[in-house]
Amino acid sequence: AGEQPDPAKKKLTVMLDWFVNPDHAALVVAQEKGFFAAEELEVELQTPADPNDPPKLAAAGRVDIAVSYQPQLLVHVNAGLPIKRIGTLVATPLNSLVVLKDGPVKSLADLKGHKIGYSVGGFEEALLKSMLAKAGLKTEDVTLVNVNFSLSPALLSKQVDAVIGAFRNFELNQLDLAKKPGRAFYPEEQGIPPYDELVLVTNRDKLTDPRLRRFLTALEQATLYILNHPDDAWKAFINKYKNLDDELNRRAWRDTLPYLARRPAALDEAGYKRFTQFLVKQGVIPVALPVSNYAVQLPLPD
Amino acid sequence: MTPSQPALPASATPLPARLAVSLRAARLVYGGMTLFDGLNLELGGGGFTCLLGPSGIGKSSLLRLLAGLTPPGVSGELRGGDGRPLAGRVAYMAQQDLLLPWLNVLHNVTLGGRLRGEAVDRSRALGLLGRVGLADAVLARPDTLSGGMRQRVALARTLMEDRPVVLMDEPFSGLDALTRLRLQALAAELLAGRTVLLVTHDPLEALRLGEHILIMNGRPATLSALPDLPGTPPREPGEPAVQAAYRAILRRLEAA
Amino acid sequence: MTPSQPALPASATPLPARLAVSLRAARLVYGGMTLFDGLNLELGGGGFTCLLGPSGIGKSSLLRLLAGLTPPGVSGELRGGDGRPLAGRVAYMAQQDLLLPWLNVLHNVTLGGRLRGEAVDRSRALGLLGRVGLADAVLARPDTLSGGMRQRVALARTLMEDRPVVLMDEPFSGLDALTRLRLQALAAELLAGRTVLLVTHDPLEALRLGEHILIMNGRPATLSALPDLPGTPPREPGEPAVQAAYRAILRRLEAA
Amino acid sequence: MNGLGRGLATLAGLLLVWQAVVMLGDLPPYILPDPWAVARSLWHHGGSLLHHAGVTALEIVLGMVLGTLLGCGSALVLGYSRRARRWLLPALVASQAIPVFAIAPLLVLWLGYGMSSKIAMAMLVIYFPVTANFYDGLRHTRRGWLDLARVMLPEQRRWAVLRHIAIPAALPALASGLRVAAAVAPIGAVLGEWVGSSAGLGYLMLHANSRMQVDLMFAALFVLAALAVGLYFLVDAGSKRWLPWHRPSPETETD
Amino acid sequence: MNGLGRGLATLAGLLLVWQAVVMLGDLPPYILPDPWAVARSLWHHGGSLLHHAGVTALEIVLGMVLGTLLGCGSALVLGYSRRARRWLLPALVASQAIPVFAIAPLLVLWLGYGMSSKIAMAMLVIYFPVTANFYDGLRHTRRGWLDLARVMLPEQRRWAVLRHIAIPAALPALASGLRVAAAVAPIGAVLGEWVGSSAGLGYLMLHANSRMQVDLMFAALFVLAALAVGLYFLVDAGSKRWLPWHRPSPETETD
Ligand SMILES: Nc1ncnc2c1ncn2[C@@H]1O[C@H](COP(=O)(O)OP(=O)(O)OP(=O)(O)O)[C@@H](O)[C@H]1O
Ligand SMILES: Nc1ncnc2c1ncn2[C@@H]1O[C@H](COP(=O)(O)OP(=O)(O)OP(=O)(O)O)[C@@H](O)[C@H]1O
Ligand SMILES: [Mg+2]
Ligand SMILES: [Mg+2]
Repeated sequence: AGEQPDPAKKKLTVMLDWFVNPDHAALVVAQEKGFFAAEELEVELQTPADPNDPPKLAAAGRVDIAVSYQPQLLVHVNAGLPIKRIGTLVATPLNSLVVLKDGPVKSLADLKGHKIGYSVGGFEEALLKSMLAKAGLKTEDVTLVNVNFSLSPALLSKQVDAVIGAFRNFELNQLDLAKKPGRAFYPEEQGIPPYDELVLVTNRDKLTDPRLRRFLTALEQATLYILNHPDDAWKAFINKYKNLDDELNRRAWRDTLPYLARRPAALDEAGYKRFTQFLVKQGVIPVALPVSNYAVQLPLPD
Repeated sequence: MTPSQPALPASATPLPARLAVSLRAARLVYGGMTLFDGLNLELGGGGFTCLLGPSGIGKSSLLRLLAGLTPPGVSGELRGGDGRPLAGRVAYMAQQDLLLPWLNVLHNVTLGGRLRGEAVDRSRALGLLGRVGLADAVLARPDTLSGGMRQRVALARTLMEDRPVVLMDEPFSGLDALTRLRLQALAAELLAGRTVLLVTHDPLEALRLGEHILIMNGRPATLSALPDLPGTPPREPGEPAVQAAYRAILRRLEAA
Repeated sequence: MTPSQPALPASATPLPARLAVSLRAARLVYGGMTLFDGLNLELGGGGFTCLLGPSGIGKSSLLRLLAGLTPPGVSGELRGGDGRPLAGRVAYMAQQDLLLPWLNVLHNVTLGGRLRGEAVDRSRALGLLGRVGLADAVLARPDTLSGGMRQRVALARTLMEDRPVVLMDEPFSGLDALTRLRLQALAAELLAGRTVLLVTHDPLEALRLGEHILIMNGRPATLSALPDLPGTPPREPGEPAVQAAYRAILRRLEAA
Repeated sequence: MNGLGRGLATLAGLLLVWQAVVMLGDLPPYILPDPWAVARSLWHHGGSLLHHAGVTALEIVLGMVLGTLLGCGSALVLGYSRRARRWLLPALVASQAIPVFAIAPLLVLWLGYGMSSKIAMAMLVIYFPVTANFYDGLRHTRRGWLDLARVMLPEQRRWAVLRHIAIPAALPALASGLRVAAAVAPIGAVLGEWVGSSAGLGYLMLHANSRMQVDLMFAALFVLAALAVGLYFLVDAGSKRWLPWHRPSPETETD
Repeated sequence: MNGLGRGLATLAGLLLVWQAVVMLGDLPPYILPDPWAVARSLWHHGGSLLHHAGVTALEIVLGMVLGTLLGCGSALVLGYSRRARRWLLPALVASQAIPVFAIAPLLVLWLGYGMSSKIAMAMLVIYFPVTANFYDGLRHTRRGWLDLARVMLPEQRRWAVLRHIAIPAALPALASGLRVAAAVAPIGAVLGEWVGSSAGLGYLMLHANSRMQVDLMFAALFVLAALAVGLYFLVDAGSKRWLPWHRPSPETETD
């Protein structure tokens, strides 16, 4: 679609879901290795105070693109946020239920009577509910504590016995480095349909902005570059964020690569539909809207 | 004292018209205790009236009432001789000196003018300060002054106000005998022609300065006038009439 | 006044030994201004000494010095007649009443005892308050008192202290003539046998109460004693010797 | 108009302003819901709001009590001992600059996710206004009163002087500090809940936020603000009641 | 010992206590790192700390200036107009209880991610101590002074009375408020950085915290605390210098 390059060429602002970490590898590398520039994009990355804020700000037009999570996207759209998913950074779940290896919990059934920390109300509770159900437990059998994203510390200091919402590529390494290795229970192995962990959303009215398509193209190329040149990519990453140059991030980087979405723009419509129905069944959202209401696959430029 | 008094030396403004003061049926109650009730006070235009009375009888309260500072529980009618309210035509010197600690002596004295946004007559203020014996302390902060010096600053501030009615609550109580005589003379000179009500505990001071002398006594308190003395103030304390009146005052106070 | 004075009616404690006071070579400088330098003061044990002097000369400063409240820039040697420091043996009544606004009258009067953690002699305090004419105001808060009433509370608080040396700064200045006479008599009675230094502006008061009269004058200030009067205080103001001394005092003050 | 009427009128005024902001600023409901939505939510979730408000109010009150005790204690130590003043004051000031939310995660790790961490946070937040104001009062005791005490009690018995003179004289300053404390204590408790909890208005807000129930979040905010206002006027009334010698001048009286 | 020496000694003492806590409590570094780790981090990240501290310091100073102006203005309005007092005071108190993080998107929407949102936060945090203390001073003007003014100026010229009597009389109370404000202003700036930022000590801390670089977080905290202490003693010295009639009594003087 041979649109003119935007003469105003104003900045494209992208709000991350959290502080920069290897999950954002594609974005950072696209920026550092000039894939955005090659598409004549000037991209600015911002970090939020709270992972719940970016979609709101995208909806309000304050930022162009926000990084969010597929379950959150559905909650948001059901609440009337005028946003749609246009791309994916991580196409499989990273979320997991983590316990300490030498802790009291060896299997999901052992969770009975223990404290579980979580961060995102609604979805993580639902996730936990179905994982517990698989092990023959009910939500009432455990105590839930909102630990507001302080997952590893809560676990390490034994204030809780398990956390849901821990990322397998990050928190597991964090625990390992603290010499208290963890054990992960993966939701997709406990009967929960797989979903996109990290998605890119934008305001519905912006979908025609030609820059979005070029943005996704650059992202795709950056992802392939990372897979082909993992060491160069890492160097580019820490060159920009020097204080991320530590063992934790090095390991997280390594563990993240397999999960990166190979084709960021591609939309798995059937998968989305299945997951939406799961959320409805769990009572997280009231109705299953058609996929086209909250996710699109943009036609890529030639 | 005749209306054809010489102009005030330290003031450039013309002498205001003599203003009588009338307070009718005043009633003041503090927490169940009636200080006075149905009290009437008429001050003729011009001249000093001295108010004597035992401690705690209500002299200061009466003065505050005349100054328009009515506490809760007060009733009565206060008017100038011309039938209009007194507000804005009264200068008031309270029993405490009420100096503002952040202003130096000169600025304390010129406070009234600055409050009203008038041009401040600095040289008149300096002249007054000189006459109350504080020429050297013009720039001092109040907290470095002695008690008597503070009282003199407050006096100068009151004299600076240049109003037809002047209310003074024990203005000379903290001063030594000589300074007191000097300042009494100063007040008599500068306030000639004004309606002055002066609370004092010193019968001799009242006799020296007062054209009329009022004695406040009893609970509820009543005002009674001493027969006017012959001659115009300031009088000499040695005169026999003064000595006789002195004894009369002590008797009256004792009668309480 | 002889040592065989009747016991204090309101006090149960025995009369302390008469204590002389000696201040040598005192020097006080305020911001470059020397108030006094090389000043000597000897108070014999027991008896009233009255201190007169013009306003702002340094009387209060001298009293504060004797009370052990040395401001910066002070030097000199202060001793009791027994050679030991005076601390703890002085009662002090300042020129301001310094009542604590959160305490009622009775609690203000018994402050000293409570500060020292002693058992408070309530009945003695009530007796004193009755004698200064405040029997009805025992439970009043200071901010509801008249100026003279406040001063009487401060006086009662000082008398309550029961110390061999008593320093009083214009204790009667805000009181009417009669109350003043009554309280002078009370002070003379209760403080008999103690070493009292009393600052006053009223020469007649000094003549009535003082065994010795000191006049402070000049800058730097010096102390000079008036020849002692015949008879023991309290004296009658009418006596011819008193009248003569009165004129002498005025002359001395004028000489400043 | 009496206090209640005025309170309601203020409320109405604020609601109008709010409505105007929403309408003129064209703010979408997921950023700032309009007052009606919040009122509906207030009504709808009344029971649960009340429950969580109860938890938070308890934390606030306990934090307020303990923080006041601790603050008064610190101020007294500072006022009592010159040495303490020299060594402790900088440490106290430094402690204030430490943002609660930065150590909130640590506090939670130390004290757990229970009520104690929230009470500690509320304490921390109110501690300094109380300490600083009371200490300020203690060090500005009227000179004459201290002189009087020195003559009456020449030995160095600082405690007696503090107890009978300096402390009562500093109570109005303490009351000032408590008024500030009352207004900020709710933030402390909510910060504590925000970091991790399973009950309280902060928890409710967090929960509502992640479920996009923005109207519920604002309803909780509203209840929180009401708690703060109530606490403030309680403290104000208490200070007028208990410090009769330090009443505001009638010209500037609130009612 | 002079001020600097004392400060250093206090510091050394605190470090010892800290080390003792770490050792005796057997605390793992992700809960409380030992002082050496923090010192190393301080040294290692010196340049970046300095850079971020500069940003934060600027925010603090601007917030302090604007917050003081706004706070004084509000207190004056409250002191000037009985009506304002009746309607505004509850609103002011309520505003204090609103946690920033709850309205972060709103703030971002209005103020963006630049420095203005941080300055606004620092303002908000210091606003109330300043307003409340100054207003408290304004409403407790000594009765006699107001009476004097009323006789001198019988018309209702409240502004003149405020200007010449009530405001100067309330300056000591304002100074109290400013001392509290100086100690808490850094929190405000850091809270603002919490809303979203790309520089400043708060940014650094959050960043470090989210990555469990607890030693770097403490190093940043340390710098922040130093800023607060400096600001506090600056304000204290200023108040002593500019309010010569309201000096602490010598017995309780700090040095
Ligand atoms: N803190 C101070 N700083 C500077 N000067 C002071 C201070 N206190 C007193 N002075 C000065 O010392 C002098 C003497 O003061 P003092 O109070 O002793 O006088 P006084 O003889 O008691 O006067 P009065 O009869 O008016 O009470 C005055 O000139 C006063 O200005
Ligand atoms: N605010 C108040 N509340 C209650 N009672 C008060 C108040 N002000 C004054 N009084 C009482 O009113 C009476 C008269 O007080 P006022 O000050 O008028 O006396 P005064 O005649 O001036 O006495 P003094 O000669 O001692 O100054 C006193 O008994 C006092 O206790
Ligand atoms: Mg009076
Ligand atoms: Mg004196």
